[in-house]
Formats: sequence, structure tokens, C-alpha cells
Amino acid sequence: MSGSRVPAAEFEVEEVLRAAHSAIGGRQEAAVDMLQVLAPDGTMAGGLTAEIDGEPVDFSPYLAATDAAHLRSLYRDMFLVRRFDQESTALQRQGQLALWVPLTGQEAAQIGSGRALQPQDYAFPTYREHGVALTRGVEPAEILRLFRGVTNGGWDPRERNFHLYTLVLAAQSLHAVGYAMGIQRDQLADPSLPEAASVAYFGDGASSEGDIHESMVFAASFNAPVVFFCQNNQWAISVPAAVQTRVPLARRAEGYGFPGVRVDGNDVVAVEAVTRWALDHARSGKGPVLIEAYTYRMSAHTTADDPTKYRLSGDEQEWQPRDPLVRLEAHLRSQGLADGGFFDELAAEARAMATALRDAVLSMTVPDMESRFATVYAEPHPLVQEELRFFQQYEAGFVDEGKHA
Amino acid sequence: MSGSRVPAAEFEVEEVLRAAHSAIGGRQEAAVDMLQVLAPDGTMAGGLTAEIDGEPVDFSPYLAATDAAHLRSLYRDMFLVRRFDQESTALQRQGQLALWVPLTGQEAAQIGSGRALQPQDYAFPTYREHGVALTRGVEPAEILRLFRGVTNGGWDPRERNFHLYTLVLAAQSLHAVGYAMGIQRDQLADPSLPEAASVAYFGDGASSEGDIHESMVFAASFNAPVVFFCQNNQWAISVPAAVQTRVPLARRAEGYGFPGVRVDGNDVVAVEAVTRWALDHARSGKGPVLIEAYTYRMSAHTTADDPTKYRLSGDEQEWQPRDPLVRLEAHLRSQGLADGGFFDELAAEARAMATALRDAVLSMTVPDMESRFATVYAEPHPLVQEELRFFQQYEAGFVDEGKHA
Amino acid sequence: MATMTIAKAINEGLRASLTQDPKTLLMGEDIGELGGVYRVTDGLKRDFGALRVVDSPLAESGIIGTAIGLALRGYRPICEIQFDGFVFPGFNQITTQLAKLRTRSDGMLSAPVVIRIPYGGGIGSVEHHSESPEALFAHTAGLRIITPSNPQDAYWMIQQAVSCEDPVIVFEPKRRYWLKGEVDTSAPAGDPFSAHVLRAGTDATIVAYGPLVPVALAAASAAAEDGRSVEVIDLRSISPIDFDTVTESVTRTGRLIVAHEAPTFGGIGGEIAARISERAFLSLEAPVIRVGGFHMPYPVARVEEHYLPDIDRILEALDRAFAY
Amino acid sequence: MATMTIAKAINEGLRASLTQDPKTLLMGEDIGELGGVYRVTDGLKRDFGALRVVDSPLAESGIIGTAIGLALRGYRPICEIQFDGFVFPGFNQITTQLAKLRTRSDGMLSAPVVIRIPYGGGIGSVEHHSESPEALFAHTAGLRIITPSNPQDAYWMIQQAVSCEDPVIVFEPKRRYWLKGEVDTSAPAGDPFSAHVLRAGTDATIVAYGPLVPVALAAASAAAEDGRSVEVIDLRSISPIDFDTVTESVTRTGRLIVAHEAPTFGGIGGEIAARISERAFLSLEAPVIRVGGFHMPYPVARVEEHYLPDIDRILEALDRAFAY
Ligand SMILES: Cc1ncc(C[n+]2csc(CCOP(=O)(O)OP(=O)(O)O)c2C)c(N)n1
Ligand SMILES: Cc1ncc(C[n+]2csc(CCOP(=O)(O)OP(=O)(O)O)c2C)c(N)n1
Ligand SMILES: [Mg+2]
Ligand SMILES: [Mg+2]
Repeated sequence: MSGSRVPAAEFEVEEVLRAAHSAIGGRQEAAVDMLQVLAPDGTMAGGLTAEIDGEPVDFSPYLAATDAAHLRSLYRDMFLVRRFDQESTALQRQGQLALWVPLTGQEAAQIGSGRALQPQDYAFPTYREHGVALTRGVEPAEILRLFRGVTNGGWDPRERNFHLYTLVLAAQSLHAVGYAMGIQRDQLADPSLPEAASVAYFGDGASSEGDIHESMVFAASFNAPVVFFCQNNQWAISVPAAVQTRVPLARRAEGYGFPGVRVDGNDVVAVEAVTRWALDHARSGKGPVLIEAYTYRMSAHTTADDPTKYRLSGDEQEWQPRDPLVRLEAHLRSQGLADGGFFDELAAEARAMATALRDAVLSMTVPDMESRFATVYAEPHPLVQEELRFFQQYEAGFVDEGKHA
Repeated sequence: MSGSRVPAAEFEVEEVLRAAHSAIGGRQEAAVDMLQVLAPDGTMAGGLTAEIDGEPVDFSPYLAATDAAHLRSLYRDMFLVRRFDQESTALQRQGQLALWVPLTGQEAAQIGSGRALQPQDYAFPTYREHGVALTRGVEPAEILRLFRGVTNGGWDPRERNFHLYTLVLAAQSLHAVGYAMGIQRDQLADPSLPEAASVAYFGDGASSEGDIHESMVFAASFNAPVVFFCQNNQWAISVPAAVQTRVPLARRAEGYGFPGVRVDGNDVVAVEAVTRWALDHARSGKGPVLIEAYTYRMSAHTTADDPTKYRLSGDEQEWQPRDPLVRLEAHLRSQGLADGGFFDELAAEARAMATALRDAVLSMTVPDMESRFATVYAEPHPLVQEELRFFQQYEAGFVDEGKHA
Repeated sequence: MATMTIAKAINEGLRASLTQDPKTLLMGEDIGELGGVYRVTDGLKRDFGALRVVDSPLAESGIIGTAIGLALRGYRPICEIQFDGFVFPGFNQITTQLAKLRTRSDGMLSAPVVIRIPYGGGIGSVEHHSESPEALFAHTAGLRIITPSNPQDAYWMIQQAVSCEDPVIVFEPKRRYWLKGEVDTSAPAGDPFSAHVLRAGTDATIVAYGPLVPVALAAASAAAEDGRSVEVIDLRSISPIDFDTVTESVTRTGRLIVAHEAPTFGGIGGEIAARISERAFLSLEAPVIRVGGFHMPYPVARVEEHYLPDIDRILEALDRAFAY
Repeated sequence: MATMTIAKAINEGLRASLTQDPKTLLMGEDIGELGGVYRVTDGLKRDFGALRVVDSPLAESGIIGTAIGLALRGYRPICEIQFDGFVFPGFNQITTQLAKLRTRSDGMLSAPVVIRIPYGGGIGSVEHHSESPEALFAHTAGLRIITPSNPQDAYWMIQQAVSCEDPVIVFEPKRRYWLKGEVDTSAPAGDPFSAHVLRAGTDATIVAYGPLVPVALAAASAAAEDGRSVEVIDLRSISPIDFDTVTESVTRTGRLIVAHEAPTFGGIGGEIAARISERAFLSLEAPVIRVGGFHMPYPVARVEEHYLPDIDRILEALDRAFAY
């Protein structure tokens, strides 16, 4: 076989914590093949094949491995979203955001899968998919609107074919399947439409929710063109993935009768290839696919979280050398695919983005309470109207009486 | 290998219906090995082995195949519960029961698994597990109390280690896992307790509910001593199993990292052996097991159902020769393990049971409304007390005024 | 004009919606070949095919959740929940997703999903088959909830639910499915979110909805024999509630009885009593009196007649109201 | 006597329960090493071990459902739901199983499960982290619902919930977690299902609970400056409701304001207004006035101060009550 299939790493540190975590329980993760082409040291395999459902699959047609411009652009996206993440964290620290959800460590999983999407595809994120958002044309500042507390949305999902963040874990997975069923119907009605698929993003923690199961049952039953993209970043806030599953999450797919693959989520080239293959599979009527991107949440769960309470710094350090940016940079440099000028320009671009982001955040319009009454229902609603009138009069009373604080 | 492993049958009739059922969709069931020792023609294999999770398993120690008295007692249980089913159906037709849920066709799955249980095990049924109920010592008449509308329960689950029927599909599966977690804790606290396990019964339809997934996730995570026993009787009311899954349900277990087996649910000997093995597995700390008993609902979903609306009589006829009672009777007779006297006595016993059942049903006490106020809470509750007082005064008013109908 | 049952009227209403809008589809358990356990979708799969009338896997969250996804893609799914007591596995999708999608998107997205739920008791059935959970949905903003009490309303209200841009839950009074009435298929019955005065009166008002509307009308007839002129209002819409119609009535009659099958405590009757007590405070000659279920799980079939509000219970409440 | 926050008081109460009864255990998401996102279970895993303080898989139906199974085996599970808005995946297990088990078994089975839910807004958080869904549970018979408003109550009420044979949902006012007060750990605070009169008054009564109790007290103080003597009742128990205490108060004061953060429509305030209007009809000088959230999903953080009932909203309601 070309390419390499390395067994998923075993983390001694995690082993210790895991033992501490469960006095009862047979939580142990079986070793499993994980698809990878770009190794942590920056060396790249020439191709990638695997056996899926007993059939050999050659991912080579989907691999960008030899296209220097494309590799640089993947690196650019990852670099920019990491910079975006850092700037957002800073904005939160400075009190400009209520909360921030960092993605550091998951850039390859997100950029790789996001870049695999076609414009006509539609993705359903959870809340950490800033990288995917950027690949869909969502503006960095739009993402921050939610975290500044001025909206629960932030962008027009219909324009970007990228749904709003869904905070109730796993709920969006069913929406993705329903949306895929709609794509299927549209295509039956008009076969000239471009083939399309939807993607459901969710985490290792969310995988335990009943909605994930039901979405896989429906997807299999209707053979819906949907790709389930699970970022197994090892943690659900403070709970290690071993509490959710003792075998690789990719194996869940077997029970529903569709393919499941585990890919090195820190290898942007492999993630992109596998996702492109999966999307092709779904779009062409072959049904759903589950991808488990094996990665690591290098930062806190959110800016409100304190990972030192539950994970050892050694654990975090162990992942440093597998950083998705570091390895692609090493590859670009060692193969002479990008020169110093490229990295300098990128740094400048990132700085400019950060400055623009900061300006945009500081000048964000805050909605007024009155506007909140307008979006509860699409059609007139007497109770909402009555309460709005009450609110207006109540507020006006303060103006009259000068009572307001 | 000893014993036989036959591929699950393909049903042409169902194929037609299935095609009609789904214009879109890739619903097709892969052939799969199904464990069987007692063939439909009454011939019995000498042993049973299988490969589970890559390991060879020999079920011979669990097989009753050569114990004539035991085989006769299995037949007796199946015969009696079928008679019970017929009598209950008759009682419903005569207006003595509000509803009846027949089990005809599933006797082997239920008696085989129920007889595998030890007294210290605890089973959680859905609503069709009358056969299991009888093996747990529940009285036939107790089962009918629910269907006569005098209770939602019917027996003391703590006495029989057999939970009440749960009508919200799949909900009881989580209770079984929690109960198993309790067994585990009890055993840690007092290792001298007999090893025990719980069993969750559910159907092919219920398998699609999120609660089934969450119960498997929890069971795997805590390595709970629970056996999931799925009776795939091909139908969820009018919906064929192919709508719920396109691969054998037993395969779901793979995704959670515990063993799953498909057994011929109409072969009482194999069902008992496989369940005894699974219970041993669970009780001895090796964790959960999923058993799919492949069977067929030979009758209507309930007495309120009309299967002619959705399934072809040819489909039903095809299953006649695989009747679980017929094949064991053929075996007993052909091998000279039971004589005419045995069958005559059994028929007489069944008649007596039916008569007693009818008497018991007709003399069942109907609860009064007042008693309903007593079981809402364990501790005093002012609102319930107030409403009870109202009700008593209200009823008394009618007595006074002679107004009551 | 045609005479038909409520079940048939809903069937015809669904048929009309399926005919008019190719984006509509039905989803649910056993709604295809079987035509639903109450045969409300009878014949629709035959006539519109398996793509428009979909027997789903057995999972309520899955039904509602995929319906939301279909709606996001421009479809108008009409979901059937088989019985009132089985809606709860789908509660999360209804409450946190369906109801909130419009607000979450600042008005950009709609989810015009219809959820049909046969509800209520009086059918001698087993646990979970006789409940009235409407209050558990009414408290959540973003949803609309209607319940027809006769074939004419049933025919039109289901279609109006389908064409509404907001998510609508249609509670269908299952023990009245076979109640017959005239249906005019030529003109809609007006605003589905308005209450209807079914019987005029001057001394007291009874508000009821769904299965209790015939009971309220019978109670008013019985009261008339005692010389009491009782107005009867069919609420029709539980969210929003047409408080204007109820207030107008109560300011004339001075007394209000609210009847529903759901338990009184925390039920929708409390909302009506509170709001009307506020709006018509000076007109009320007696407190608003609620007639409803007791604070207990719906009781077993053999005693349900003692649990369900009936004519006598409403008359007793009227007696109390007149005693002030 | 010790001074502590509500969060610490609950922590100490849980510690006491875990110490006294070996059958108790905590289950939830992130309650172990992390000590919960609000640190309410801080240190408990360290002291009682992973068998008593269980980080469960991420699935609320799983948490409640397995807790029911554990209870059937004789355990007393105390479940934590991470935030109000995330209880809904567990709604089915709570509503159709936990609440109904005793009735289903004709009184043979108990399910003494405790469910802790941090609730309410005012913390500047994102969607689903600021809701008050108590009414959605109060309507279901079989459950008990309590909500402490101060450390003393918090310390005892959590323990009383644990020792109650019925399932109890404890709604914890999350924006008051850091509110400090004296805790007497020597004697329980009495019946956890009774209301407490926190401030005596003669002209009007305010009923509040959980996070709004301090607001109600502040409003009463402000009203006193205007010469109005306002009684304040901390409801403490939402199911059952101590109507006797409220009725007694209102028959004296003649006016009632009910305040909660949950939307008014279909909220628990409607139940209180309806019942008190009936019980104290002849004593009421004004209709019961409700102060609550608007009929909309909880709004984004930047406007929540306009949504949440505050002192001014309560004073305005008092003005209206006095205007009759
Ligand atoms: C239904 C639900 N329950 C609980 C939460 C609270 N919560 C938010 S994030 C989180 C952990 C999620 O872990 P995972 O799915 O692995 O995603 P990650 O944060 O690692 O990206 C939890 C428990 C929630 N948002 N929704
Ligand atoms: C949560 C829930 N949804 C719907 C129903 C209504 N219902 C009762 S039985 C049934 C089919 C069940 O099929 P299966 O699980 O295969 O069990 P079987 O009846 O075949 O034994 C349905 C849909 C229910 N009881 N619970
Ligand atoms: Mg994670
Ligand atoms: Mg079945």
C-alpha cells in the first residue's frame, strides 16, 4: 500500500487519568488504522489507499499532495484561522467578547474538510467550526457577533451554505440529514442540478447523544447524501473521549451499514482527500459516510474553562509536535514549495485581518430590545404585539418620568 | 464447525413491499450468519460454535440439546404461552380486554432467553414479553391486568425480578443499564453476592430510538453487566425492519466495542444457549452483549391492528414452516424424547390454565378513582390531597342529590 | 358541502395540501401502507407515492429533526406523532430547535414544519395514549398550537397550518375523530388563530377546546334548562390565545369556566384565568373556575370517566360560579 | 453557623448526603475532576472517588434513564444537568418514566432521583444558558420541584431532596451561586415544600422564587420609601406550591404580584394567579399581576437586562395594582 497507516497514538498520560476517571469500567481504546499522508515531521507519502467495507479505496485522485499552490493555500487558511483564534481569545480577555471557543489544534480537520466542500454543499457546524466557516466565506467578524452577545446567529446561512452554530449538542446532525433528504428530492425533481451533499460536524462528546444515532439511522434508511464529520479532539470539556467510547468512533458506521474512516485530523492533506472522497460517495448516490478526524484540542474548551483542573500539561505537550501547521510548514519549507516571502506576506495578511477584526468587533451594532419582538414569529402574533406595546409604553414611562437608571 | 450457521432468509415478498415502501433509499439487508442448532425440520446439530469479535466461542456448555427433560420443559413453556396468547386474544374479542398484544411466533425467543436467566438477574421488557414474564414467575392473569385497564403495572417487579412493561419504546433500555450499574456497585461492596446481570428487551423498531444508543454508550462506558436482547420480528407495526436498518441489528454492537450475535429466534435451543453465554459474559465482568433474535411476528401487532393493510399473506405463510413450536415438537417426536402422553397432558394443562385465566380476568377488581390519588407521590402532597377532597365532596354531592347517572 | 368525520376532514385537508404544494410531504410512523393507526392518512401514500408520504424509522427526534432539515431546504414537512404520550423523545428538537430557529437567525430562516398529534383520553386505552400535553408546548415561544373540534375546522385548519410560515402543532382530538359534520371545501374558516363563539349567552361563559367542545355545548344546553344562559367559546388556538374574544364575552357575562382534559395545575386554563382576571377584573362576578384533569398521571382506562371533565363537572363549576 | 455562597452551600449539602448515605451518587457531565462548570461539585470526586461522583457520557437521556435504573436497584442518584437549556434531551425520561413510575407500579416502586439544574439568566451568556423552564416540569404530576434562594435553604433543600422518596428537581439560581449568607448546619430549615414570608407587609404581596427573591426584596424596600408596605414571599417550592401561605398573605394585603424570569405566557405565575384569584376572590382589590419574561426565546446577552424582571418592573406592577 502506498501512503502510511499508522496506529493511533497511545497516551500514557491519558491512560493514567483514565484509570483515575473510572473505578469501574472497561474503557480502553483499541488500536486502529488511521489514514495519514503528511507525517508530523513534514514528510509526505506519495499516495493513500485503504480498505473500506472490504473494498480497496484509492484516495490518490483526491490528494492535493503534489500541488504546491494548493498546499500553500491550505497552509494559508490554517494560518489565518489560528491567527483569528488568537485575536478572538485576546478580545475575550479584554472584555470585548463574552466568551470564546478556541479551535487551536483542529485547523487541519476544519480547513481540510471545509476546503473539500463544493459551493452547492451545505455544512452544519456545532460551535467550534470557525475554520470551516472561513472556507465557506463567512467573515471573521460575523463569527464573533454571537460571542459578543449581539445575536445567536451571525450570518445568512443561505448565502454561505453554512448553517448557524447549534449549541445543543448533536441537534444539528438531524438537520443535516433532513437537508440531505431535501437535496435528494430536489435532484429527483431536476436531475440537471449539480450533485450536492450536506455535512454534519460534531465532537467526540456529542457522539453519545441519541440524536447522533437517529441521524445515522435516518441517513442509512434514506441513503441520504450526508457526510458525518466527527472531530474527536479527545475531550468533551473535562471528560476524555474514552468515557464516550472504547473503540474508534469511526467504527460506529459499521452498525448502520455505511463506511466509516478514521483520518489523522492533524494532517490537512489526508483530511481533505478523505472528505472529498466521502462527499463524492454521498453526492453520487452511494449514501452516507462517517469520518472520524483524530485530533486534539490544544487549548481550553472555552475561555471560561480551566484545563489544568483535568488534564496534565504533559498530555498537552505530547501533542505539540503533531501540530497541523508545523508539519505543513516543515513540508513546504523542506520541499522548497514556499519561500520566506510567502510566510512573511501571510504574517502581514494575518496582522491586517486581526486589525480589521478588532475594528469590526468594536463597532458592532448592539440590537435593541424592541427588535427582539420582531423575529419570534414570521406572521403577526397578538401576544407578541401586546407585549411589545407594553414594553414600549413601559420604556416611554421612564423617559417621561426620568426614572430610568 | 459443529452446528450450522445459515444465512438469514431473503423474503421475496418483503422485497416487493420494501421497494414499494421506499422510492429513495438504499435499504437492503446484507446476508449474515445466524446461529442455529434446531432446524425448521426438527433436526438438531450436535454443537454450536461461532467467531465473535475475532475469537472462537463454543456454545456447547450452554446447549440443552441432549437433555430430554429440559427440551420438554422448553416445549411446555412455549406451548403454554401460545395457549395463553390465544386465550387472551379470545378474551379481547369478547370485550373482556381493551387490547391484546400477541406474541405468536416469538415463543422461542422469549422462552429461550427467559429460561437462561438466573433468579438474581433482572429483566426489563417492552410490552410483548409475555413468554419471558411467565419464566419469571409472573402469573398469566397478572399480565392481563394491564390489558383489562385496571393497572399500568400488574405485578410486583421486585418479587419477580421482572420489571413492568414500558410502553414508551426504548426507555426501559436505559433503566436496564442503570440497574446493571447498580448490580456492579453492589458486587464491589459485597463480592459474596451472586453474580448477576440485567437484560433489556426491545424490538427492531425501537432500535432506532436514541435511548437505545445512549444505553449502549453507557453500557460500554461502564462495562455494565447487561444483555441487550433485540427481538427482530421483522415489523414495527406496519413498517418493515429494512426501514430501521440495512444491516443485521447485531452489528450495531461493533460500533460500541462489545459483542453482537444474531441467533435464529425461532430456535429455542440456540436462543437459550446464546443468552446463557451472554449472561455469563456480562455477569463475569466482561461487559455487555447484544443479541439479535431473528424471528417473525406471526400475528397482528395488537388486536387493534390489521396486517392485511401492509403485508402479504404469502409473507406470513412463508414463516409457517419455521414455527418454533412445530420444529421442537418434530424433534421431540422424531427422537422419541416425548410420547403422546406428554402432549396430551400438556394440552390438558393448557386448557386448565386457560379456564383459570378466564375466571381470574372476569373476577378482577376494578380500582376506584379515589385510590388513584394515593400513588402519585410517596410523601404527602397538598395539591393531591386538596383534589382528593374535592373529588370526594363532588362524588358525595351526587349521592346526596341523586344526580349521578 | 359534504358530510364527513374529523378524521376524513383532516385526510382531505392533507390531500389538498399535498396536491397544491409539491414541497409538502408527510412523515411519521405507520402513515404509509397502514394509513396511520387512526387511518387519518389513509390512501395518501397510494395516491402521492412513498416520496411524499414517508414511513420513517421509529424515532421521534429523528422525525422532527429531519423535518427541520427538510424545511431548511425549502420543503414543508407534516409530521405525525403516533400518540400524545410519544412526542417527548422529540421534545428537544421541538423546544430548542424548531421553536427557536427564526429568532436564532434574526428572522432569516423559517421552519414551517407541521406536527400533528392525536391527543386526549376517553378511548379506553393503555398508558401514554390519552394525554393532553398542550401546555408543555404553549409555554415555548416560536410555536403555534391549534386544535380543531369539528370537521369544518379540521379540514381548513390543517391546511392553514401547512401554509403558515411558522411551525404549527396541530392537536387532533382523537376521541372525536369519528364525529361527523358538514364541510364546506370552498372557503376557509377564517383565521385559524381566532376563537369562535359557538353559542351565545348572557350569564356565564365556558371556554373549551378540542375534545371538550361538545361537552361544553351539552353543559350549556343543560344549564339552559336551569334557566342559565351560557355562552360557549371554542378556543381553537392555544398559542396564541384569542384573548380579545374571551374578554369581550366575559365582560358581558361576568363569569368564566375554562375546561380542558389536561391536569389543571400548570395547565393552559391557568393562563386563561390569569389573563382574563386581569383584563376583566371589574366585570367578574366570580373567580374564573377551571375544570380539568387531576394532578396525577392519566389514570387507567377503567376509571378514566371519573377523571375526564364531563357535563356534570362543568355544571358543578357553573354552580360554584353562580354562588358568588 | 458559617458564611458561604449558595454554590458552596450546595457543595456542602451534597457532601453531607454523600457522607450519610452510601447509596447516594452524583452523575453528570464534567462533575468529576472539573467539579462542574460552576464548581458546585468541586472536590467531591477527590473525596468520594469516581464511583460516587461519576463523569457520565455526554447524553442527558442516558443520565436520567440510568439514574432511574440505579434507583430501582436501591441507589439514590443525584444528576446534574449542565445548563437549563440542555435538559430537553432528557425530557422524555423525566416526563414519561421518572414521574410516572410510582403510579405505574400502583405505589410499589419509587424512583428517588434528584435532578439539579442551574437555571435563569443575567449572566451574559450564549443561547440555552439562561432559561427558566420550571413550568415545563411543574405540569407533570409525580415530580417535585424546589428552588432555593439563599445559602441556608440551598444547604438543606438539596439534602431534603436527596432523602425524599419522590423524584425532585432542584432548580439552582445560577446567577446567585456567589451570593453569600449564613448557614446553620445544625438544624434543617423545615419543610422544603413550604413558602417562606421573608418580609412582612400589609398593602401588597410579592411572590418570587430563586434568582428573583433578592429583586423582590429590593422592590419591597423601594416601595416602602413610597409608603407602601409590601410583603415578600419566597415560594421555595414550585411543585407543590404552598398556596396556603400565599392565600393567607393575600387575604391580608389584597394585592398580589408574582414575579419570575420565565415567560409569563403559560408560566407558573398563571397557576398562582388563577388559584389565588379563586381562593382569595373577595379579598382582592386588584387582579393578580404577573411580572415575567416576554413571549420570545431568551434574548441575546446584550439586551437581557431589558428582558429580565427587575426592581422597576416590579414597582410598575405594584403601581398598576394600586391603581385599581
Ligand atoms: C445537549 C447538550 N448537553 C450539554 C451541553 C454542554 N456542553 C457544551 S460543550 C460540551 C462538550 C462537548 O464536547 P465535544 O462534543 O467533544 O465537542 P468539543 O467541545 O470537544 O468540540 C458540553 C457538555 C450542550 N451544549 N448540549
Ligand atoms: C416512543 C414511542 N413511539 C411510538 C410508539 C407507538 N408504537 C407502539 S409499538 C410500535 C412499533 C414497535 O415496533 P418494535 O420495536 O419492532 O416492537 P414489536 O411491536 O415488533 O414487538 C410503535 C410505533 C411507542 N410506543 N413509543
Ligand atoms: Mg471533543
Ligand atoms: Mg418488531
